[in-house]
Amino acid sequence: MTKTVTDVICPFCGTLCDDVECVVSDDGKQLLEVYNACVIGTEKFLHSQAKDRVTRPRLRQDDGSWKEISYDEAVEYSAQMLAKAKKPMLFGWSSTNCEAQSVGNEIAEISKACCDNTAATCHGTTLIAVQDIGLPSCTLGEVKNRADRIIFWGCNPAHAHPRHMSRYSIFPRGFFTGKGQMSRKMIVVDPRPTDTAKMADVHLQVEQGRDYELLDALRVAFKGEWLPDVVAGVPAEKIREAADMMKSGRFGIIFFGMGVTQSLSKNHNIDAAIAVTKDLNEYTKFSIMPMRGHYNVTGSGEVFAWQFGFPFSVDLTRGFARYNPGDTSTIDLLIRGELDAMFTIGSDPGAHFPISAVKPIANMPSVCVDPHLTPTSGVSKLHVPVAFNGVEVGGNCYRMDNVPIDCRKVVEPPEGMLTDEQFLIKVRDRLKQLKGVA
Amino acid sequence: METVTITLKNAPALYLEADTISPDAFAGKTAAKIAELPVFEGNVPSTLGKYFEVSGDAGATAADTKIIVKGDVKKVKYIGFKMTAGELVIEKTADQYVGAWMKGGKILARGDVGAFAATAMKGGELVVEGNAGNYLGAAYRGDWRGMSGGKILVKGNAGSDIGMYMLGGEIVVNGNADVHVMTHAEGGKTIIKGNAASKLGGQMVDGTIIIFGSIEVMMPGFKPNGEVELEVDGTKAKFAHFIGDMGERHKKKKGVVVYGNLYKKI
Amino acid sequence: MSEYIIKNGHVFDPVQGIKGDKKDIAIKDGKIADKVSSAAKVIDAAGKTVMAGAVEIHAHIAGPKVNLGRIYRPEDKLFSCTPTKGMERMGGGASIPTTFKTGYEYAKMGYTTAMEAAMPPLFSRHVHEEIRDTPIIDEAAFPVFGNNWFVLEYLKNQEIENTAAYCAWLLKATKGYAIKVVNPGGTEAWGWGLNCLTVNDPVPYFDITPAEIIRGLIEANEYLGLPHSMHIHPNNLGNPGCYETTLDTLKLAEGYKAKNKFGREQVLHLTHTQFHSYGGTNWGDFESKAKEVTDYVNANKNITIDTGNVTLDETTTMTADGPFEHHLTGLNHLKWANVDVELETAAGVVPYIYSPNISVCAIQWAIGLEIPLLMKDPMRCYITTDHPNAGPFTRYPRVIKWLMSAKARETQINAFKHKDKVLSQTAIGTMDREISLYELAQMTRAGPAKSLGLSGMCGGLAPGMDADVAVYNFNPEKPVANPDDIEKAFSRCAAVFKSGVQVVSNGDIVSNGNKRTLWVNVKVKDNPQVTRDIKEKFIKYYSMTQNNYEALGHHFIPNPYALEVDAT
Amino acid sequence: MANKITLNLISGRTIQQGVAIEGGKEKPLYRTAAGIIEMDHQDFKKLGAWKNSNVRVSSEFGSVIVKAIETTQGPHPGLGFIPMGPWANSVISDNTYSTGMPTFKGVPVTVEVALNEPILLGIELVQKQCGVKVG
Repeated sequence: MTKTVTDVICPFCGTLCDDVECVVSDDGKQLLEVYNACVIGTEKFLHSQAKDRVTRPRLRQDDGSWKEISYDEAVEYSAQMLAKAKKPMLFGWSSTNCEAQSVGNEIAEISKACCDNTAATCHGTTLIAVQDIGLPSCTLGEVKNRADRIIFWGCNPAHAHPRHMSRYSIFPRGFFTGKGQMSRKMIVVDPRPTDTAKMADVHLQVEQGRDYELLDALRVAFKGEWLPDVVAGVPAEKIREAADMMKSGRFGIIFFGMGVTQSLSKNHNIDAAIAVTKDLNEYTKFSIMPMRGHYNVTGSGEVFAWQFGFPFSVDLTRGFARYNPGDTSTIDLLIRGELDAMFTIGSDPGAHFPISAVKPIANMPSVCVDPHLTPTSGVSKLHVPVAFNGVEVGGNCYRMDNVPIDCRKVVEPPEGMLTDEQFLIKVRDRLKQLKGVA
Repeated sequence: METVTITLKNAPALYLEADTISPDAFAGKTAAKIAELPVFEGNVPSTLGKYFEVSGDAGATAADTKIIVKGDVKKVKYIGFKMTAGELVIEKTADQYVGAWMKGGKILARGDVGAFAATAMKGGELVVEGNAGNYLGAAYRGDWRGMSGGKILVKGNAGSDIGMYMLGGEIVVNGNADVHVMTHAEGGKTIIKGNAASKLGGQMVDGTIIIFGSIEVMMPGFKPNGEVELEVDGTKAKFAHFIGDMGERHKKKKGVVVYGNLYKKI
Repeated sequence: MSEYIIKNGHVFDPVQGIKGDKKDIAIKDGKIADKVSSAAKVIDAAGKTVMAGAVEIHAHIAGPKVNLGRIYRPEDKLFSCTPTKGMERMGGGASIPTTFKTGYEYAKMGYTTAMEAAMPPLFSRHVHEEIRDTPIIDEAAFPVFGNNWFVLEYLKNQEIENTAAYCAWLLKATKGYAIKVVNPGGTEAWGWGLNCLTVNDPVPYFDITPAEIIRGLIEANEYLGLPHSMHIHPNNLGNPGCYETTLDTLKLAEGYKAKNKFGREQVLHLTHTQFHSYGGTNWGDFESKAKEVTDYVNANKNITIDTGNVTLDETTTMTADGPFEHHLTGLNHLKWANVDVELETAAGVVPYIYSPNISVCAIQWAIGLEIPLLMKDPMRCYITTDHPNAGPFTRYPRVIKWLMSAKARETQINAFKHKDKVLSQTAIGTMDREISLYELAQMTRAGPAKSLGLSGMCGGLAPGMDADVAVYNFNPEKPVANPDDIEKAFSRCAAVFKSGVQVVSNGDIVSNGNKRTLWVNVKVKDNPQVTRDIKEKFIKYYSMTQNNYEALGHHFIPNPYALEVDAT
Repeated sequence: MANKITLNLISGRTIQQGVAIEGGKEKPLYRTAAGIIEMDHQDFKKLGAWKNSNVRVSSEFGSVIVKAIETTQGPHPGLGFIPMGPWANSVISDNTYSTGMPTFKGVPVTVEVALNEPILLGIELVQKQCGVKVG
């Protein structure tokens, strides 16, 4: 006999699909089949069951080999490292639940550490822009029910958020959008004719790194002012056409991704895109939303914010919270040589940071908490495998539109394995002893 | 004016936060008392004296105090933080936040300064003989109240995002400037004697940018508005005049819309 | 649990009619007791003021828009973050403090219960996570109903029973406390960039008016017999001349009588009345209509109000009145955040500086004080700043100073740049009433507790009530030398007890208490139609499944306290 | 025909890369998905290289061996695309402009044929560049 778990939340991307169904063995130990998830989500669920999975902490020895150690020994190494460091970084948090993030924040507070999440490499610059000019946005259901103008700017949901278009943005038939895709005009702005761009009514093939100029040109076009003949490789006429298409909708939305957050101008690209959105609200209704990557990077920002006041790149070393990306941001801290210990959880900086920011990790005391083998575990001194969040343990997460959804546990983790939260609680408690706090 | 000389003797293993190196914090203190001022290396509290040799007593007030910072301070942050008066000379390259939130007095940095120098400056003078980092004279994150007064002169090059959200005061860069100059500004003036990269004056409401060298790419929101003869910093020349950012909101003064101005030497 | 006896304090307790008499307050097993054993710990309150813990009836302290405010305003925390200190976690934020700081600040001022005034139902799990992380104070949250599609559709056909059944379902799903209404119909119109500025403006598509929504929700509220009444932020907030819309809104309550077992007497609570008491036709002839609004409220006993005092600070406005925030960003050009929530509501956030040098701000300040000074029954008028909209809640001591001292008001009036305008456009200069400590206890304790249906539990010091007690360093027998002493005394309590646990001593936090989340569990008759409608809306229009919608206890509400209502 | 061409490099997600990271970053599939550079047909001609041959991609920030494949989302002459991961991150710009965010997109690189040089596995590549001793 098998049983089916319904309303399962997919712990891959910020789309946070919550209609996945998993078939599990009767004893609840094996995940047999996955329905409704995209190909990446399916792989995520099924890979959790890999036979070659590491199930116990491992400490790298002088000769480079791994030695299996107990969780208690791993706790001791982690707590000692954090207690001794002058400027430790607790990085990641985007692939774990809010419960674990909350314990992590206590650890950061006790050890007077820096703490940061993967916004460092995805939408940190979005947050900077939001701090500069705000964010008119909405939930994804609003898009489904009302939107007739969909703009994907520097993002490629066909690849990165595979079910986004079918669940929320392009295909669904909502309350005021009964004709589904037929009710909507789709504009894609991307330097490549991506698989998403190929579906669009209009593709503006912007010159790479000139999004800021193109966004400014749209704002000029809304006001009917003078424009140069070509901006960012796009003819003025085409810009004016796109501007008119945006203005003529009843409810529009700009979704944007790393094409703009990581290209030249970074936060300014988003700043200008938000300004475009704000302008459009003089003519019609318009929203804008970042296509958040990790399934709970948004939640990490929320928890940081209500506990420390800032959504990422928080520096607690002086005993109180400070924030200024460029100074307190992980990649800058690593490259500048400001850190002396690295605790990574729920992310893989080894794979996703520039190599110059990975090298310092390899040369300092370092812990990697991750169910997978990753480049980060590969360069860290201690690798602590844990139960899979969203598969073997539930917990609250936040979707890209900030809607919280409580993840479900689908199967049991292998015997004796700890969850992120359980491991962190042990580290916290040991750290309290070392620091002599109640 | 009394002079206090501090010389780095023990370099920090990481970086040092020394927001107490300012005439305001030194004022009224003897060398021994100055050496007791708090500094931080990461989360470890320490004293200025552990890292610096301090000689000379400070004047009674900040205005009566001159500080000379010697030695390799490229890993020292916050020199001249919130300074209101007096003088500060940094002999070599310093790290981030030199003169951040300063209101008065004079800082002379003989080397380079890192990012966030003169953040949200209200008054006084910052002279950098080397290069300046990113966000020179810019607002703090999220704040719409950027540099509102004072003067900054950089003899070398400047990084990106100078004068973001600038409201007043003047920034002069003798060398080149990287992308984004005076984004969101509502006043003030920036003069770049060398070349500018691109994205100048984006979302600018008001204020003035003057470029002597080349501009790699103009913002489309800046509209040609003829040529003018100007005298800038003692140089008389002909400049192409642009107004913008045409995509941004603008205020009206006496019924006339006021735009930001960009002048480029012809 | 420890026993305490608070000795020789001057006790102010409207619940028992105690007006400053020297009286001992005994605490046992978390409750106020008649007496305690000789082992009880003695708190010497001689020369001090003793009141019940204060009750906050309307503040924005937890949830998505509050956190959006935190996220997008790093400058609100610049140079003001505080370190770990004893029991206290790190804190930060002036107008939008972190959750820890929120709990500590309330407790230090003697507040022990607070209502989060606007919970978007879809985000209830977020609201509860923040409530969980706000130490000490008991909290509850009001889900918003005034623009909810179910409500609009049922009330279009005057289906009160269905509306009530839906409200009961939503209160349970979100672990909510009361029926909150914000800009009824106007926020749904905002989905298309529009608004409803009068009670008769039709809501686009839904073919209903704000008046019908308001009346329908009053009826549903009384049908269910909820502890609190319908709690409304009316249409047309903040605009010159808006008082007429306010009066039109209040008149909709005529003829309705409260039906409940909680001792509540009103059927409508008007919130942040200051923002709804403006006359004039533009910002030039902007004037106070506090008298017109309070005259009406004084004459109609089925209404309670709170003030929404402007504190003359830089702050962060945030409201489910989405179109208002868009209007505001057009006025001050500061950063605008907005969140439209599918099928339910919206929210906007814009920073704002209430400058004493701007005449409109000074007039707003005056109106906020005129309202409580004109209200005849302090049991029906409660002090709020609509935190953080008119100012941060941490300024309550200053508002109390202005209310208790005509001299303090005069000092402030004289400090205004446009003093003459304040005096010509408001009556603040003619008012010499000074709120007494007893009236203060009515406005901040007994009154709000009664309005919320909590009068049996908190807001008073009668034996059997929760032992929520605040002791202030304020001697009512001594004349006030300097009004600033009032502000100082009410800023930091000598001692605070929450449910019998001492949480504050000499202004410092000494315990994180045993905070509870209050919610209202309503039993209604099985209603298959509503059950079917809910299921259908989730399948067709929500972006999440119904099974993932409910806020469950384990993580979100670790220490619930349900008020049971039987409406079957 | 040149044996070295210059491209503007961007990195980004692909669905294959997404599947591979969930399937295991130690596995060859990850290399197949992300140890590649997608180039335009015209740029293959300029380089004078066969499709699916190993190339060395170099920038002022580093150098890496990847397999050159014909673009799947083109045309985009002059633009090179490496899926996000350690191969891309060996050459992208670490300049954050003091925002915390490296410049993952828009980095000038040179591409040259390196037929006989091996493409390392993901973890192996990072370990090697970091000088991690592996037992």
